[in-house]
Amino acid sequence: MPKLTYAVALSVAVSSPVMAAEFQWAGKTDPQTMDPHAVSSAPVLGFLNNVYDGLVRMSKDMEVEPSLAESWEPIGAGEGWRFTLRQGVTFHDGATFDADDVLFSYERASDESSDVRSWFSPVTEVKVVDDYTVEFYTNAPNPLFPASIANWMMMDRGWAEANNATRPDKESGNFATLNVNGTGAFKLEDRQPGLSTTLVPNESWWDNAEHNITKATFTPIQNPATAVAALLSGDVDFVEPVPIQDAARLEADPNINVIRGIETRTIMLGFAHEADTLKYGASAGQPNPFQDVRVREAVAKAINVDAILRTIWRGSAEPASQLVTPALSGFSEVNAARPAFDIEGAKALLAEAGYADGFGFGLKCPNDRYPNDEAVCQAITAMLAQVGIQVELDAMPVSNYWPELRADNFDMYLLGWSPGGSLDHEHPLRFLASTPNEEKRLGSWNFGGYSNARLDEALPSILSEIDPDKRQALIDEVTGIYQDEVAYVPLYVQPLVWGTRSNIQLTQRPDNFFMLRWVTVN
Amino acid sequence: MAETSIPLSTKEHDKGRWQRFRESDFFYAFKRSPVAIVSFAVVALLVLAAVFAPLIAPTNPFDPASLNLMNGFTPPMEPNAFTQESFLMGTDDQGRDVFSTILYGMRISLFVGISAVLFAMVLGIVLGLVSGYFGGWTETIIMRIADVQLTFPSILVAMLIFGVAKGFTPVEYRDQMAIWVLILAIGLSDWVQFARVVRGATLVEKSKDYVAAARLIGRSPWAIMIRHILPNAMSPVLVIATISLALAIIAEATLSFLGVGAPPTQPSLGTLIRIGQGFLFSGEWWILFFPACTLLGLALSVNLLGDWLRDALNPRLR
Amino acid sequence: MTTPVLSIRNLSVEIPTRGGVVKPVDGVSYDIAKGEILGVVGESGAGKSMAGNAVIGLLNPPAHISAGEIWLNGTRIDPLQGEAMRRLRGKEIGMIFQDPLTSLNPLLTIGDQLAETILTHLPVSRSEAEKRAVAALEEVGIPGAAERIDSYPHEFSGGMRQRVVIALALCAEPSLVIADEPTTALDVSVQAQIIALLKRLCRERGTAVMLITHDMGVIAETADRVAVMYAGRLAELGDVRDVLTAPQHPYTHGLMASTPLASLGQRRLHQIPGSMPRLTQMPDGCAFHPRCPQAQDKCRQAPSPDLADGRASCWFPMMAEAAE
Amino acid sequence: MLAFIIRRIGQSILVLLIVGLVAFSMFRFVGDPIDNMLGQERTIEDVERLRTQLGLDQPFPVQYYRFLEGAAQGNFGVSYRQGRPVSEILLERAPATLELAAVSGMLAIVFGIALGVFTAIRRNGATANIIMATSLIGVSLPTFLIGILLIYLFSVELGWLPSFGRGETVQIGESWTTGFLTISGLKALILPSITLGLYQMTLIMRLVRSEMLEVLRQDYIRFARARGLTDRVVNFRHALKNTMVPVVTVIGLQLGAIIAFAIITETVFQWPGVGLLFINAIQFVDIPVMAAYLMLISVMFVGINLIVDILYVFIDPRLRVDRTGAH
Repeated sequence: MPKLTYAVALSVAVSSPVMAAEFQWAGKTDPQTMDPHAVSSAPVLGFLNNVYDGLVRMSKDMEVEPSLAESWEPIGAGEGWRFTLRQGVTFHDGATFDADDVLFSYERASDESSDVRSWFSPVTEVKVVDDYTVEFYTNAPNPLFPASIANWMMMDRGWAEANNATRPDKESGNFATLNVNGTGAFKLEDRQPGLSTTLVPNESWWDNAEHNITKATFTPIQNPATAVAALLSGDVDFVEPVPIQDAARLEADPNINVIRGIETRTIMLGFAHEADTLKYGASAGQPNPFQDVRVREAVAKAINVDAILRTIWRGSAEPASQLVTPALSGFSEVNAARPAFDIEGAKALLAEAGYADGFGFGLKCPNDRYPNDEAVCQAITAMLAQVGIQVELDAMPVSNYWPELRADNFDMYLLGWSPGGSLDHEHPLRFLASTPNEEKRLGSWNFGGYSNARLDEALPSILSEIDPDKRQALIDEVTGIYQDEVAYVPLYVQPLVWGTRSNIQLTQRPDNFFMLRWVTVN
Repeated sequence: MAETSIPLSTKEHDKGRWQRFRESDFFYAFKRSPVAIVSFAVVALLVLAAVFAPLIAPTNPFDPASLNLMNGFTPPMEPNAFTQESFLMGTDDQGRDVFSTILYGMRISLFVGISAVLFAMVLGIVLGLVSGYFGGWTETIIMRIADVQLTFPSILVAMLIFGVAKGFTPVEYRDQMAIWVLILAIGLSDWVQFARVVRGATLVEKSKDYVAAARLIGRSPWAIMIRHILPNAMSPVLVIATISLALAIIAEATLSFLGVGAPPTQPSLGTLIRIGQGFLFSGEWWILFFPACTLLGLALSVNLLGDWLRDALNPRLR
Repeated sequence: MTTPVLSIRNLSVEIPTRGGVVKPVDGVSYDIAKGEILGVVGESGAGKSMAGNAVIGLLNPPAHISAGEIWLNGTRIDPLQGEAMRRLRGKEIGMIFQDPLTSLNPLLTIGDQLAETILTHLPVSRSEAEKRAVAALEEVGIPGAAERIDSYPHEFSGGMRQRVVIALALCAEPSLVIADEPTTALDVSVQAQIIALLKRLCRERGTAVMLITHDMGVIAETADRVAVMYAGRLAELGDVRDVLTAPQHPYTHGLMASTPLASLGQRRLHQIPGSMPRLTQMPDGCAFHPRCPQAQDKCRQAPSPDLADGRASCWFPMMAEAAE
Repeated sequence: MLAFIIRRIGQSILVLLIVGLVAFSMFRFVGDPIDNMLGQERTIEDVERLRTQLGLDQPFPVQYYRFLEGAAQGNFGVSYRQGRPVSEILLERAPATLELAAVSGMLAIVFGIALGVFTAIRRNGATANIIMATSLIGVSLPTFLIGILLIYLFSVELGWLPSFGRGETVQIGESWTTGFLTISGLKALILPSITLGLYQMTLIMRLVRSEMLEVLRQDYIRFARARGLTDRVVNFRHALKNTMVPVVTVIGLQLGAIIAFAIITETVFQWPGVGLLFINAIQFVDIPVMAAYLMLISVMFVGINLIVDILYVFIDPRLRVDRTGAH
């Protein structure tokens, strides 16, 4: 299903048994919790994939592959999915894994207090057929369901009940916040939130271990320069992410390998479609020019994405044409072109729309959410100034950023989107392109209120269409719509840059999850 | 103790002010001290460069329309690979000429520093005069506040003020606000020294006869304080002001590093260093090096000057 | 004739300043014999203290001895440096400063300060030093010395503190004491007691004293001989009675006339017109001539004569009959 | 004396209340914790439920009152981010900061006083002048830059010292971890403590120098010299002791500043102390952690100041009898 054009997979050479070794790695963010159902964020889910397993999992090249479920099949004509579980799997504490644990994990993950329950919004019922067979019924045919639960991790009912952790508690925490009892390749040995987390191999793991790690320690390092220094000095074996500007220096170091890939996150500009007037800048209070598609198109043409990628990104990122990256399913090949950089064209469009003399507005930007976010916004400010649009840039920490966007305090804003869960084009269509509808949980991140009737109409069919060609045709159609209307200006696909000591071999998965089980220390 | 009193200033009123200044011991001491001359020259040069930045700088880094992103990361004195343009100190990630950015950044740093010190000075002088002159509960309250202020490190005070002020300012004014909040924050954390020195001088002068006489003939307290008492406190105040200026410039840099300072679209030296440190390991050393050297040069010269002033004026400083 | 305790020969002190080199002490010579009290008088800036500081080797740089010799008990001490000079201070030469309030270290008990001085100079044990400290305090008339030994300076009154200072200056039994305005900062009522104490102690021990003061009254009561200084030079030197009753130098004369001395039965006070010249602006000839009522052409041209030739350094000394 | 201490404590409590109020009101403006706590797929109900649960729907005075009420009992609530009691987290992190601050403080005090005395005694010597000039570079460069440069030089280029973290730590008793007992722990301490202590060292050194020069001009020093005391006794017994009176106050304040400036050093060196915790808390709008940190820091400042005041009385005998409140 998912195409793989950009995923970089460094193959692991398992020629001869290599020496076992300890492994130290550092990342920007500490996983907030060890509870796989409490927080749905990439750092948490990525980390916990090392200690917990799901029914299915993503392979090195982002294919769905069996994990705790040996196989699965649709029930009837799309009423749901039947999973056959692997036998002989045990949790770290020795308890056996069976269908009841799947049911328990479903109850736990779909509970009100769970942060991942939206994964189960299509599920109407879960039936335990026997100890090793479980059926999931969905409200409509759901071809993506197995892929969408790749990060749903199995917990042991007995352990959770014994430790009073039958429901996740993200506010005050419980036993599962600091402790782990999974079926995964590694066991949690020590956990000091914010400081370090130590894992040791699970000797009784059901799968063959490819790694040769005896002990692995994770340390969060916020300051990217410190992380790079730690890698250079050999204090850690692996760092992610590497600031893009340091990649070249690291590559020049013979002791270090830099692994580059393309992430699943698309960075784009959004507009205040619904607002009648501008809120910021020189033209505050005047009618909102962004309601005119020609102005939006002019913005798209005025931005020299190539220049951004060449300087700020140093050639490591790819331009984006739509809301998903080419690596993801549902990417619309027919709409793969992005508007060319064309200052004259942009000026002509502005003149045509009645803004020959330009106007001033406010651009909101986070300064600690995406790599180089603020630098990119600054560059955009300069580029728009060249077609006569004066931008008042307001960059802020992400903790202030989302509340500002939710309060509609913007004329234009920067947004990055990674389709968590399904890794499919339907995800941004649902969240970013659909008309906001709280009840149906649609358009919840469509801050600007973009709305198109045909797109809204086509969306349910995209979600339930099982025939891949028909589905893709629908996606191509709506992609064309939001491109023509310049609902967003997709800029580029964020690159993934990891750095390792040269004696380390590992695999970089495009979703930026780091899998310890694919690490070899030479 | 020493019986040879060497006159401190020649009181010959027929000579012009400049003439008198040139013959003063102060100026003599200045001429004799190479450190003072060099640091004064550096400060003067940097201040002039900042003031006349629009005339000196090859580009205006605050005008986004003049920037070309393709110029980004051009090393100093080397032509850019795409645009063939060459820059004295290279360019930063946005293609801004580092030299121009430093000149403009210094304006902000100096403006913030000088304004903050002036603010602290005025506040400190007023409170110091008032508490020294009136005494009583006014003094108690003011000096207690000063104690409390001293217990709290300036950087935390500044962060607190910044946090609060940010909440009270409408979003659209935040960019302009940042600089004023910096001034307020640094100034507020710095007034105590001034107040203490002025209060001390006031206490000494207040007991002198001429103050009593001035009081008897009915001069207003403020006139007495400003005309008679304040001049006696001016030399220590001047020294403190100089040293505070260096501290304020550094404080501004530190706050900007923590992200509560000048915005990157209008960078101060501190913001430039914050931006530049991200490129330290990547080989674009000039983005950090030149602003850091400028900051070092500026703060060091001001400090040296303050040090020398302290010795030259020899006020009893605490 | 026995060697004098202190013998100053042609002593000059120079300070380089931006306006040129100034000489706060210029060719001064005098002796002090064992048990003798020499009063050194003069206005502020006349060079009296500077000479005292030169003797004890505590000139503040850049002031330095530029010429002349200082002999102490037959040994020349002016070339001595650092450690050698330090050994003399306190041991051979004691010094008393003007202000007892600031002469004592406020953070150390007076016992500590006494004991450290004794231990520095005398080969005694700590307990012996402490015993001697008590004795020294008793000697200067501190009541309850044994208890007060552990008191801090601020617990004493001004007069008591000056007694402590005297005890400190004398505790290592020096042969010479330089007392620099020892009573100026004290209450009038206490001044006499302190002078009497100083006089008694020095007489008892045979200590030579250089008593620097601007107070003619003190000189009259205490000193055996008196040296009058003006603008760095010795104006007059002689026995206290002679100088006070029949001053030969017009300056001394003026000084006497301006001092209210009951014993001398003066009718009204005089004032010397003008003020002492700045060291940077010394007039040619005799330094006193601009103020001198008897000044003649010679005084304006030639520096005043050396004292060796007479009691006063004046071309036209006033003879006894000239005095009023 | 007792009255003085009681008055000081009273003042301290007032300070704490004010700090608490300012700190707490600041938190309203650093952002909204809700978005950090809920993921991509949040709903309005989620937001409302969480808001109520955290008490964020209450009016500000009520929130502050609740906070004070808890704080008085040592209960700072539960960290939004870690889901654990804040007091527990702070206790866990405090040893790292305290050890770092202690070493930096020692460095600053020992070297600051030693160099200050040296430069004062050799006031015009070449070495002293070089030290003075170099020290000015120390106060003319921002701390964060010094830290980064040290890492660059000693970790990256030379590879002698670790670039981040505390190294190996050893658990002592219930709640204390120390880096003092392992080689890697000691090595890890070097760069951060230099970075943190350098500025304070310079300050102390310059202060000691100017105070000492002032003291050396005093009559009692001349008198001590006139008594023939050796230079060592004059400089160290007489001059230094008097120099220390004003210096002690400033050192007390500087110790407070060290703990506050640890925020920067800990950020640069990824030092797992309370400062880093605070910066992270700001990032994630973890209000209970921020509030508790500021209260903890204020308690430390106030405590240090109280100790300094009492120490003052011990150093200066004049204060033992006629102590008045004013400085």
